[in-house]
This record gives sequence, C-alpha cells and structure tokens, in this order.
Amino acid sequence: METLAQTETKQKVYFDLTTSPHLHSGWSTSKVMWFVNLALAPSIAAALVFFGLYQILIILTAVIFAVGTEALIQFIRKKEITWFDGSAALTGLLLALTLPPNFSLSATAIGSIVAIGLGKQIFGGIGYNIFNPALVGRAFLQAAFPVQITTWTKPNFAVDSVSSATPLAAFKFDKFITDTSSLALGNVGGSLGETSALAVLIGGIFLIVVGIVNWRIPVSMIIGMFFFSGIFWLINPQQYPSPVFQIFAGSFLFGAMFMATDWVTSPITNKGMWIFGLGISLVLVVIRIFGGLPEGVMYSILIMNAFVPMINRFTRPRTFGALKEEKK
Amino acid sequence: MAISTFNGGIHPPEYKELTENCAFEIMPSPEEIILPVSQHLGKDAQPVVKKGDEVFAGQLVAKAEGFISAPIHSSVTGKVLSIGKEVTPSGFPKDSIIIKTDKNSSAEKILLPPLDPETITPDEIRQRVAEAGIVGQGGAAFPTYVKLSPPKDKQIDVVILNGCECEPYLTRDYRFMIERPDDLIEGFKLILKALGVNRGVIGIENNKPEAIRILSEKVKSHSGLEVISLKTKYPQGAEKMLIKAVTGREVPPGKLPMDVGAVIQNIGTALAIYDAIVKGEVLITAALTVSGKGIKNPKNLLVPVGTPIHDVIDYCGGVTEDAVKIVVGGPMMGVAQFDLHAPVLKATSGILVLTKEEVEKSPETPCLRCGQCVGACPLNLVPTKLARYSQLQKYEEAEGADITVCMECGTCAYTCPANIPLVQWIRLGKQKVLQMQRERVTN
Amino acid sequence: MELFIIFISAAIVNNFVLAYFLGICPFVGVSNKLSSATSMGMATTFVMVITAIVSWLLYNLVLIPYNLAFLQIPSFILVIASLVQFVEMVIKKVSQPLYRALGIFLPLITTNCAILGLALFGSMREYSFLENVIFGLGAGAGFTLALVIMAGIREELDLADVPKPFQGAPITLIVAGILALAFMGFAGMI
Amino acid sequence: MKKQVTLSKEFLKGVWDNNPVLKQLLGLCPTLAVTVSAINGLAMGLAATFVLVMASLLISTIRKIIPPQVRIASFIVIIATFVTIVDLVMKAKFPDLSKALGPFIPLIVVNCVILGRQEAFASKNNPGRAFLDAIGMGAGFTIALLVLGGIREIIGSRTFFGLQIMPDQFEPWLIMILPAGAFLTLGLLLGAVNVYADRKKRLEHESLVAHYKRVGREELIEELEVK
Amino acid sequence: MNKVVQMLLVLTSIGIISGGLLAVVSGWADPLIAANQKAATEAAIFRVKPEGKKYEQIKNAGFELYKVMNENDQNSGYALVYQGNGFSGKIRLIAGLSEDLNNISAIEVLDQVETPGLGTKIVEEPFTSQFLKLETSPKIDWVKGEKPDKPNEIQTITGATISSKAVVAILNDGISRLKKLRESGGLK
Ligand SMILES: Cc1cc2nc3c(=O)[nH]c(=O)nc-3n(C[C@H](O)[C@H](O)[C@H](O)COP(=O)(O)O)c2cc1C
Ligand SMILES: Cc1cc2nc3c(=O)[nH]c(=O)nc-3n(C[C@H](O)[C@H](O)[C@H](O)COP(=O)(O)O)c2cc1C
Ligand SMILES: Cc1cc2nc3c(=O)[nH]c(=O)nc-3n(C[C@H](O)[C@H](O)[C@H](O)COP(=O)(O)O)c2cc1C
Ligand SMILES: Cc1cc2nc3c(=O)[nH]c(=O)nc-3n(C[C@H](O)[C@H](O)[C@H](O)CO)c2cc1C
Ligand code: SF4
Ligand code: SF4
Ligand code: SF4
Ligand code: SF4
Ligand code: FES
Repeated sequence: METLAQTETKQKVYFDLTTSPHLHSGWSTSKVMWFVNLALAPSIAAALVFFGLYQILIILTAVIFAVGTEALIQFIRKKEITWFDGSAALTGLLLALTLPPNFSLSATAIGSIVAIGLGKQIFGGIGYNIFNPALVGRAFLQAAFPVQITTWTKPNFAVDSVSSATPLAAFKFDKFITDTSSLALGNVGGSLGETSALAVLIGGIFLIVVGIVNWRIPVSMIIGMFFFSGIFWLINPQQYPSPVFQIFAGSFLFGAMFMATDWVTSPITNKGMWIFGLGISLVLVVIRIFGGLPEGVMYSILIMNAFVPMINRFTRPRTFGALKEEKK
Repeated sequence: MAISTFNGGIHPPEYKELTENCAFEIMPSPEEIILPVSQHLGKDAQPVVKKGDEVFAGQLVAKAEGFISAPIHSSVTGKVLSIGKEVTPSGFPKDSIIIKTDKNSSAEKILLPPLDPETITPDEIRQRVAEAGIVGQGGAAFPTYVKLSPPKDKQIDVVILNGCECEPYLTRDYRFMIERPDDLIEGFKLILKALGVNRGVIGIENNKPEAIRILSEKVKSHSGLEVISLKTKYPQGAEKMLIKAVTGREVPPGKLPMDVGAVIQNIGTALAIYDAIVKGEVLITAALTVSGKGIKNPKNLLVPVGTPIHDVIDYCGGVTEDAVKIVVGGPMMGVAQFDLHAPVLKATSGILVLTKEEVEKSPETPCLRCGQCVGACPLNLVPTKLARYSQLQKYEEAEGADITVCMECGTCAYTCPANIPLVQWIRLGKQKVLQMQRERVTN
Repeated sequence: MELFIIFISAAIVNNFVLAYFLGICPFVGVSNKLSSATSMGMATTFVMVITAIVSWLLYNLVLIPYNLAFLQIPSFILVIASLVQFVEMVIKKVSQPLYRALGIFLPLITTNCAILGLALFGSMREYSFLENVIFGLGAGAGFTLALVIMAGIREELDLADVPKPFQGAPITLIVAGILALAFMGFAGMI
Repeated sequence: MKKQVTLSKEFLKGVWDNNPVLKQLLGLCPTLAVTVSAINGLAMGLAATFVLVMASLLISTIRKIIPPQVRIASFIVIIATFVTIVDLVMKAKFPDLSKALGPFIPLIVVNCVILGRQEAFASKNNPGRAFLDAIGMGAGFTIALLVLGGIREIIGSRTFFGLQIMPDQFEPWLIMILPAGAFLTLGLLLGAVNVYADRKKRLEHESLVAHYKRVGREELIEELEVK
Repeated sequence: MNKVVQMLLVLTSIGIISGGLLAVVSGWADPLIAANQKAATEAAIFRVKPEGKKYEQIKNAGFELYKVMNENDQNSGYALVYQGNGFSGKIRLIAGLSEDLNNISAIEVLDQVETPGLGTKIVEEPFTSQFLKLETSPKIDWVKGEKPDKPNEIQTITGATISSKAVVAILNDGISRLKKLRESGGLK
C-alpha cells in the first residue's frame, strides 16, 4: 500500500477510507481460536502422560479430518477456504479430548467428519451452527458405537483402588467413590481431556484471564451444580454423591471451561449466560441421578444449546432509557 | 468516592500521552481558508459577501438562516477568492467561501463589545452566543444558543459540563481545563445563568487527575458547582451516558437530555461563551489536538477556522513513513479523509494521522456470537442482530430491535473479534428504517 | 409417582416427536415462527387431553363391552374430529381472542397422527382413566416443547447461511436429528 | 379447462416430480418411524398403497353422490375401513411384521398422502385416472420408504433385506436405526434430492437459454429470467 | 332439506357398509389373531418348560401365571410372565420355574424396546442361556465384567448393564411374588 509520506500532502490523496471506528481491540477469529487451542495444551499433556503416546494419533486424526472436511465443504460451496483459522482444528481437538483412550481411529475420523459436516457446515459454517460441533460429533459416535465409546482403559499410574471404569460409572453401578485428589490430578479412568481437573483449570483460567471465556458460564454451572446436586446429597448422602465429587468427576469441568463456553452456541447476553449455565447443571444432575447413563455433560450442553436462541430472545437487554413495559 | 459510570463501554488504549503535555500553540494564518456555509447542525448559513470582497478577521461572511443555524465569520483578513462547492471533512462537497489571506494587512480582528458577566441578562447571553456563531464543541456542532433556549415546559435542573474527553488521543479539553480553569468556570456560570439553573456539574474521567484536582479546588468558592470524577471508559462522554453517570437518569429513546431535566455542554463550548461575552470574540478559532503515531510532531493547536488540513499537518512536521489514514475527529467516531484540502471547522476537535499498526484489522468472518458487542453497547442494544438484519435487509425486525436508538459510537465494532463492520451496517439499516418511518408518516 | 413417570416419559424421555415420530408434519410445517409454534403447541395439547378423555371413555365403555374393538380406528377418528369441531365452535362463541390464538389450528390438528397415535397408544397400554389423561397432557407438553425449541432455532437459522438445498425441511430434520441425539441423554430414565 | 395429461404421466408424476415424501413432505411420520429396515419400509409402503388405491377407486366411483359437506368425513370413514382391514389381515397372517410396524398401520388413516389424494384427485377424476394416480403416488411413497429403509439397514445393521452385504470388518453404525439416524438420513436425503433437482432445473434453464440464443429470440430469455 | 337428507343418507350408508364389512373381516380375522396369540404363548411356555406337555392358567394370581404339567400329567413347575422397566421401556418376559421355585429352567423375552444391537442382546443366546438351571434363592444376582462363580449369578452384557440388571430385577420381583402367593396358598 502506498503510504502518506510518499505523496505530497497537498495533493488529493487516497488512503484507507474505512469508516469509524478506526481503532480495534486487535482480536480476530483465528487469534481467538488458536488461543483456545493453546489453552488445551495442559490437557493434551495430561492425556499423553496418563494414557500413553497412542493418544496423539487420536488427536491428529481428529484434527486432520476436521480441517479436511471443512476445507472440502468450503471448496464444494465455492467459499473461501479457511484452513488456518483454527476453528476446525479446535473442533477436532476438542472432539478427540472427549473420546476414551485408545479409541478406534476410523471411528474418530467419522466423528470429525460428522462434527464439521452435520455440526457446523450444514448450518452455513463458522458462527451459524446451533449445536456445539464437537459434541454433535461425539453424540453421533456415542449413538453409533455405544460399546466402544464406553470402553475405558486404566490410567498409567493407577493405584489398585482405581478401576478402569470411570469414577461416575463406578459410583453409578457400584456405589464406589473415588477420592478427590485422584480426580484433581487425573489418575482416573475417563476420556482423554477430562482426566486431570488441574490441567483443565489451568487452561480455563487462562482463557478467562485473557477475556475469551466469559466467567459467567463456568461459574453459573458450578453454582448450579452445588445447588442442584447439593439438594439430593442433603436428602440422602448415602445414595447421592456430594457436590464436590459431582464437580470433579467426569467431564463437568472440561465441559464448563471449553465446551459450554463456545461462543457460537452459548447465549450472547449476560443474563442469558446465567440461565444457560444453571440450566446445564440442572439437566446434568437429572441425567446423572435419574438417567441410565452415568455421565451427561455432553447431553446437557447439547440440550441447552437448543434453548440458546430462545434464551437470547427473552433476555434481550432493555434498551437504554426504554420503559420497562415497553420492552419488546 | 464511588466512581459513577454507566453499563457497558470499553477501554481502548488512550494514547493521550502523545499530546497531554503539549500546551496550545497558535498556528499562523494559512495562505487561504475555506469556510463551508454548513459547519453546524441545521440550516446552511447564507453568504453575505461575494467574490472579490475584502474581509477582516471576525467579520460576518454568512448569516444564520432560521432558528437552528449559526452565522459564520472570517478567521483571516483578506479577499474573497470564490464561492462554490468545496470538499469538507464529512466527505460531501458543500458551498464554501474561499478567502485569500492578506499577509501584509495590519488590520486587527473585529471584536463585539464586551459585556459584563455580572449584570448580563439571560436573553443577552443567548443573543451574544447566537451572534458569535457558537456551536457545540463536543462534536455534534449543534448551535449552542438553541440549547440555551429550552421550551418553557421543560424543567431543567442541572447543567453538566462534559470534561470526559473519552475518545483516545484527544487532549484538547484536558488542556483547556488545566490552562484556563478560571475562564472555564466563568463560562459555565454564564451557561447556568442563561438557563436559570443553580446546579452545575463538571464530569471528568479519572484518567485526568490533574484536571480534577485543579477544578475541584476552583469550584470550592462557587456554590452550586461541583466536579465529579468518572470512570475512564469510552463512551463516557456521550450525552446519555454522562447523564446516567452523573444523575442516574436515563434519556428514553427518541428523547433529548432536556426531557430528563439536563443540559450538557462541552468544555470548549463554555470557553467559547466566555470569550464571546467577556472578550467579545466570535468563534473563528478551532482548538484541536493533532496526534497519532503517523504525525511527526503531535501538538495541541489553536487554528483559524477554515485552515485546510494539509496546512495543519505540514505545520506539525508532516507525516511519517508508515502513516496510512487521516481522521478528522476522534478515532472512534471521526471521519477518514480522502482529500486533505478539506478545512478545519468550528467544531473540529482533532486531526489524527494513524499508522498501519494503529488501524490494522484482521479479516472479517461471520459473527461468532461471542456477545462482546452486546455486553459493550452502552445503549443495551444487540449490535450483532442489528447488523445482520441490516445485511439481510430485514428492516422491520431491525426497527423492532431499536436500531434507530443507536448513536453510532463504534463501541461494538471495536470489540468485535470477527471484525464485522457493525457500525457501518447499523448506520445503513438505520437510514433505511428512518426512511421507512418517514414514508409511513407521509402515507 | 406412577403418574409423574408417565408424564415425564411422554413429555421428554419418549417424546412424541423426537422418539416416536408422531406429528412430524406439523413439526416441520409450523415450526418456523415462535408465535405460531406456541399456539399450535397449546392447541395440540388441548386436543390431546380431550382425545385422551374421550377415547378412553369410548374404548372402555363402548367398544370393549360391546365387542366392537374392530371399529376402534374409524370410531376414534370420527369422534375426535367431531369433538374438535364442537370445541372449536364453543371457543368461537365464548372467547374471540382464544379462538384467534388456538381456534384456527384446531381443525388441522384432527388429521394429525399424533392425536390418533395418542388414542391408540392409550388403549394399547391399558392405562387407567387418570393415567390416560396424564399421558395426553405429557404428550402435548412434549410436542409443544419440541415445537417451540425448533421454532426458536429456525428463527435463528433465518439469519444463518444454510446452503440453499438444505433450507427448510432438510435442515429442520437435521436439527431434529441432533435434538433426538441430545434427548437420548434422558434414556434409561423412563 | 382441465388439461388432459397423458396416462403415463398421471402415473409417473407421483414417482418423482410430486413424490409425496421427497417433494411434498407428506406422510413423514411413517416414513421416519418404520424405516429401520428395507423390509419394513416396503411393507409399510405396500400397505399404504393398498389403502390408497382402494380408497381412490371407491371414492372416485361414488364421488358424484357424496355431498361436499360430508366429504371429509366420508373419506375418513372409507380410509379407516380399509386401514382396519389391512391391520386385521396383517395381524392374522403376518403377526411378526405387524408387531414390527406397531401402531403405524392404524396411523395410515391420518397419513395425509392418502387423505390429500382423495381431496385433490380422486374426488375429481374418473376411477381409471384415480387408480393410476393412486398407484403412482403409492409407488413414490413405497420407493421413498424403501430407499430410506435400505440405507438405514445397510449402514445400521450391515444387511439388506436381512442378508449381510457389508464385510465383517465394518462396524455397524447403531445410530442409523435409532430415531436420530432417521431424522439425519431423511434430512440429508431431502437435501440431496434438492441439490439434484436444482441442478436439473439449472441445466434445463441453460439449455433453454442456449436454444433461444441460437434461434435469436433474446426477448424470450428475459421472460425466463422474470419467471 | 333434500341436501340434508342426502347427507345423512350417504354418511349413514357408508357407515353401515363399512361397519358391516369390518364385522365380516374381523369375524374372519379375530379367531386367527387369537389363535396366533395363543400359539405364541403356548410355544413360549413349552420353550421355557421343555418337558411340559400341558398347561393351565392360574387365574386370580394377580399376574400372568401358568401351571405346567409333564407327560404324566404331574405338576412340573410354572411358567411366569412378568414385566418391568428396562433401559428405554417395558421389558416383558416369560420364565420357566421348577416346582419348588428354586430353579429357573429357561427364560424368554417376549417384548422389549431396548436399543437395537445393545440392549436387545438380552433376547439373544449367550445372555439367555445363562439362566438355564439358575438358582433363584436367596435371589438372582449379577456380576459385571467377570465370570460368575455362584450358582445364582449371571454376567451382565457389556454396554447393556442396565438392561441386564433389569431382567434380573424383573425375575426377582416376579419370583418373590410367586413365592408369596405360594405361602398364602394361592397355588393350589
Ligand atoms: C466435555 C465432555 C462431555 C462429555 N459428555 C458426555 C456425555 O454427555 N455422556 C457420556 O456418556 N459421556 C460423556 N463424556 C465422556 C464422559 O465424561 C465419561 O468419560 C463417560 O461418559 C463415562 O461413561 P460410562 O460411565 O458410561 O462408561 C464427555 C466427555 C467430555 C470430555
Ligand atoms: C459516542 C460519543 C462520545 C462522545 N464523547 C464526548 C466527549 O468525550 N466529550 C464531549 O464533550 N462530548 C462528547 N460527545 C458529545 C456529547 O454527547 C454531547 O453532544 C456534547 O457533550 C454536548 O456538548 P456541546 O453541545 O457543547 O458540544 C460524545 C458523543 C458521542 C455520541
Ligand atoms: C445409544 C445408546 C444406547 C444405549 N442403550 C442401552 C440399552 O439398550 N441397554 C442398556 O443397558 N444400556 C444402554 N446404554 C447405556 C450405556 O451403554 C451404559 O453406559 C451401559 O449400560 C453401562 O454398561 P457398561 O458398564 O457395561 O458399559 C445405551 C447408551 C447409548 C449411548
Ligand atoms: C471459548 C471457545 C470454546 C469453544 N468450544 C468449542 C467446542 O466445544 N466445540 C467446538 O466444536 N468448537 C468450539 N469452539 C470453536 C468454535 O467456536 C466452533 O467451532 C464454532 O461453533 C464453529 O461455528 C470454541 C471456541 C471458543 C472461542
Ligand atoms: S454503535 Fe450503536 S449499537 Fe454499536 S455500541 Fe454504539 S450504540 Fe451500541
Ligand atoms: S462482537 Fe462481533 S462476533 Fe461477537 S457477537 Fe458481536 S458481532 Fe458477533
Ligand atoms: S394443522 Fe396447521 S399447523 Fe398443524 S400441521 Fe397442519 S397446517 Fe401445519
Ligand atoms: S396427516 Fe399425517 S402424514 Fe399427513 S401431513 Fe398431516 S401429519 Fe403428515
Ligand atoms: S404427523 Fe403426519 S404422519 Fe405423523
């Protein structure tokens, strides 16, 4: 581009004429996406440490197929191909991290294709999808291959008391409670990303600090979990697990930090985020306590995703100065 | 003291350090000046000189037409070269009077008779403000005497002096506040007198502690006046936001500040009133900040109204290698210039030369529904929806979502990580909706 | 408790639309606006409750005692149709606003398989009278839920960039598919 | 004036151009519900076709004596009668199939393909045409169900009409025979049909434009664009 | 007037004709359907009680229960039809029981709506054959992921623990009701 200095200022000159505002926060879609990818690094590391190097293949497969599917569809639709914006890669990565260790690579690939194809591109691509693409992929896999996706491996440094079943399954079917320190460190069975609560928290807090993740969603989820599961726990501590266990076990934290917070599929209003977070916890407690499945983070997020358009509509802020009853 | 403010808003980097310590310099008259007949909101002024006429600095060259209008005076002594369409900072050509400066003339500038601020009546104040062609210095350039003449049925109980200067880079109002605090307070009291109001508040963002300190000290000896420190946040200086922060009142959509009993004036406006009454000066000098990383010597300047932008830039040492954009006004609401012949106007508050690095934007993507714009919009609108409705030409939905309330502050576009030109779309949609509403009335 | 389970089962776990595929046509047809979806949902719930009451009485007090079970299908549908027509007339007389909100949907609902399905399921499962009414209420609530969720989503999709061939029914079905996936989370609850 | 449509067209329109499921989006409930396998799809299709054909024949025969006010009621009773017959026959002779199709046989009554055809066609045409129309619509319905059932069975259970046709290494996708799979498959199928139809329309349009260009009648092209 | 008469006439005659037609068809079909059902029940009873030759239903049991006789017309045990909740709906099954109710001869699942390919494995061989000769006291139990080592234990199906447990629970339920019935002399 020609710069101002190259021309005499008295001449008529043409430069950057875009209209106001002329300043910008400096964020961009791809920068945001790569930041989130980066925030998952601790969880990836934990997965490799606890479940072995094979898991890197799952991650690579998921990412490659996600990015490939995205590019292919964009090519067919004659849209700009956005290989490197990081969002498809992120979907692949997140999908991989919700899968069980040693999961089949071909099924992983199917999950990635579905996540991008049915979860994202069919709605028009980035920004338009209603449901969390990675979770659409995972839900599809869970319905397609229910046995394989609930087959768990023992973590590498498992102490004897740790079984290959996940803490939630151990509780649901055998009323066995895993201690919180194992849950926090990650020395328990479960899907790749969820094992180490510590790693998840490091990444999540990083995202909150840089301002990508809106704290309202994780916080409202945790408050909701304390409240809803606390009710049951107070009623009968023998039969129902404590809120702390509920929060640390399974993929609750992973979902709260990385998946419920997906911008595209969560509400845009602050009030809406509270409703969304509390709603996820409520549905989750119902599924975990009354449902047939031990875990329901994926389902509860998907279900609340479906309500997001309505939440946005009914929590539209009151226009500044408008009378209360004038709100449309 | 709890810091008053409003909901939403943003905090862009301030860049005030570039000029905040530059005292005003007086820029000499340029070779020629360009005076568009429209430098204010409302009807164009009517030229009263013709080609070839000799004019003096301070002489009336175009008279006000109708109630909402303002007269225009020459800022130099010289000869009318021509009257015709010339480009203006808004980008649209307007009828303008071009005056060639007579460098050799020793003529003094014409002054009106000074008036005594102690004995002056409200009517006299209004008349002088109108005569001096004073328009709002806060950006909108609304004729000030109109604001000082509220309809009888509106009860005004507070006047707020807007010392926020929330746009980045600009330090003009700040310099005024620390260089001329006594005149400022005198001017403010004249405004209060004109409106018959006892309570006056000076609202200043807390990133200007020096100004707050000086003015707080000075107002102690004036009953009814106070200084309020406000949170540093764009757009704190927008009328509705300032009223909310100072009084807690919200101006309803489609209403004016006076509907909630408030009048807002800019710091510069108060000084212009002071100058007009106490010194008899008409408004022929624009005070402005010349800043940005693309200008060699950033300055605060007092410039004859009508000076072409390129003269101002040359006076400040010209532009740097990487300058790419020239903006008149602040970086959030100002207008990018394509023709540097455009002149400085009465209400011009700044000229910014921005470099690539400052204006760099990433490619646009579809909305990610991150909600940043929703949280930031000070008027509680949903910018992403407004812009999308406008894009898809769903103007009825846009109207239902209060698109016409938008003040185009640019807050939403600043925050948008998807780099969507939200304000541009909203501006377009707003025009369509207003047009639709007008048609509805005529039908 | 049994009643509560029947309600939850019909409304959520075995949602008529998402698990039993009943009432798909109105689900696809009327889910593009939130306002009409809400009205349609309420109207359907209303008809479902009436159907539950009438079909139970008809089946247990007439068809079974007189050994006329083979007339089940024609009699159910005729009785439901005439009853709905009657209700429509009553509503029209009694309340104009209610008629405008619900009435216009009523005649169309009669020829919707969710209603007949409800009647048939009810008799097949040998519910008691009260259970049958709760079943009707639950099914109606579930239908409304699915319809309203879908309408909210479709209003949002109006602003999206869905590929042209997939606009309308295809994307609606795909969203329904994902919803069905999500509702599988409630499986095993019954 | 009624256009005289050739008899073969009368039959073929239901198969593709006006396919009740794929184009008119009618009768979606049974389509989704029973198509877990090809055989179920076929059976449902045939049952519905039988009812459709019988009802159309009867109704077009007696169309002149049915007063318009009781039209719908009469249609429903007639349809319901045939449906009950099918239901009873299936229960008596094919108990297994009847169990698999569940309550969806009785629900043929409200299948709007059938009622819709009576209303739109049989009640206005002679029995011969009504028969062809019904057979065509029935065939279209059956084909759609068969295709959907076939796809879901092959991917969901590795089999087609009960015969294993996918290799053992292929892990069946259970989802295909679950409700979610039905919705997703039909959604994708409808999308694919639209892609194909759009393309066909575009090609036709282009060839027409080319033709007009050749014969030098540009003004006709504009007319086309307007449409 | 004429119109109304015609309307009534047409509708009534359609109604009568259709009613008549249906009466005829159902007259033909009903016995067949009943026979089908009877045959199905009978076949199931003899499958779970292979040595049985005759059976009779015990009325007033409060649930479906058959007494099964062997070739010598001696009581050889019972066939119990019982139902309960599975993973996604009701599971209805039939179980053959020894005379003393302490052993199961075999079971068969009659109706279920479990997930195809997963829960539906409760209908199939490896699972159902575990119930052959299973002891019912104190109650049937299950283990997960390992071979059962007690005579009253079965192993759950991987991926369908819930359905498997449901079958066990239904059996335990039914058998305990049956035992109560015996204590109260209802089996006479
Ligand atoms: C973000 C996230 C969400 C998940 N959601 C679900 C879910 O909704 N349902 C589920 O069964 N597993 C889900 N998983 C996997 C589970 O956390 C858990 O490992 C598994 O469900 C345990 O299943 P099992 O006890 O049935 O074997 C999710 C994993 C992650 C990382
Ligand atoms: C987004 C926005 C930001 C503004 N910021 C300022 C400001 O920082 N200082 C100021 O004096 N006026 C600002 N204004 C203008 C004020 O709203 C108001 O018009 C002005 O203070 C009135 O005073 P005046 O008539 O003397 O110009 C802003 C307006 C908008 C829409
Ligand atoms: C699509 C799907 C279908 C399921 N169907 C059944 C089922 O029919 N029966 C069942 O017991 N569990 C079913 N489940 C539940 C899980 O497989 C559950 O984790 C399992 O019952 C636990 O058994 P496991 O510990 O042997 O894995 C289903 C889960 C999914 C995702
Ligand atoms: C904070 C954050 C969380 C995200 N979480 C997900 C996720 O859970 N699943 C996913 O597919 N994409 C996720 N993305 C990426 C992206 O938003 C997603 O692919 C869009 O839904 C695509 O339109 C996330 C992005 C951000 C910024
Ligand atoms: S430009 Fe309009 S929509 Fe955007 S933040 Fe400002 S007032 Fe809100
Ligand atoms: S800031 Fe931009 S990306 Fe975020 S919601 Fe608003 S328009 Fe969408
Ligand atoms: S009754 Fe109306 S809303 Fe319902 S399916 Fe029919 S046309 Fe659609
Ligand atoms: S009658 Fe049934 S099949 Fe026909 S449109 Fe209505 S709901 Fe669909
Ligand atoms: S609603 Fe139309 S067939 Fe079910």
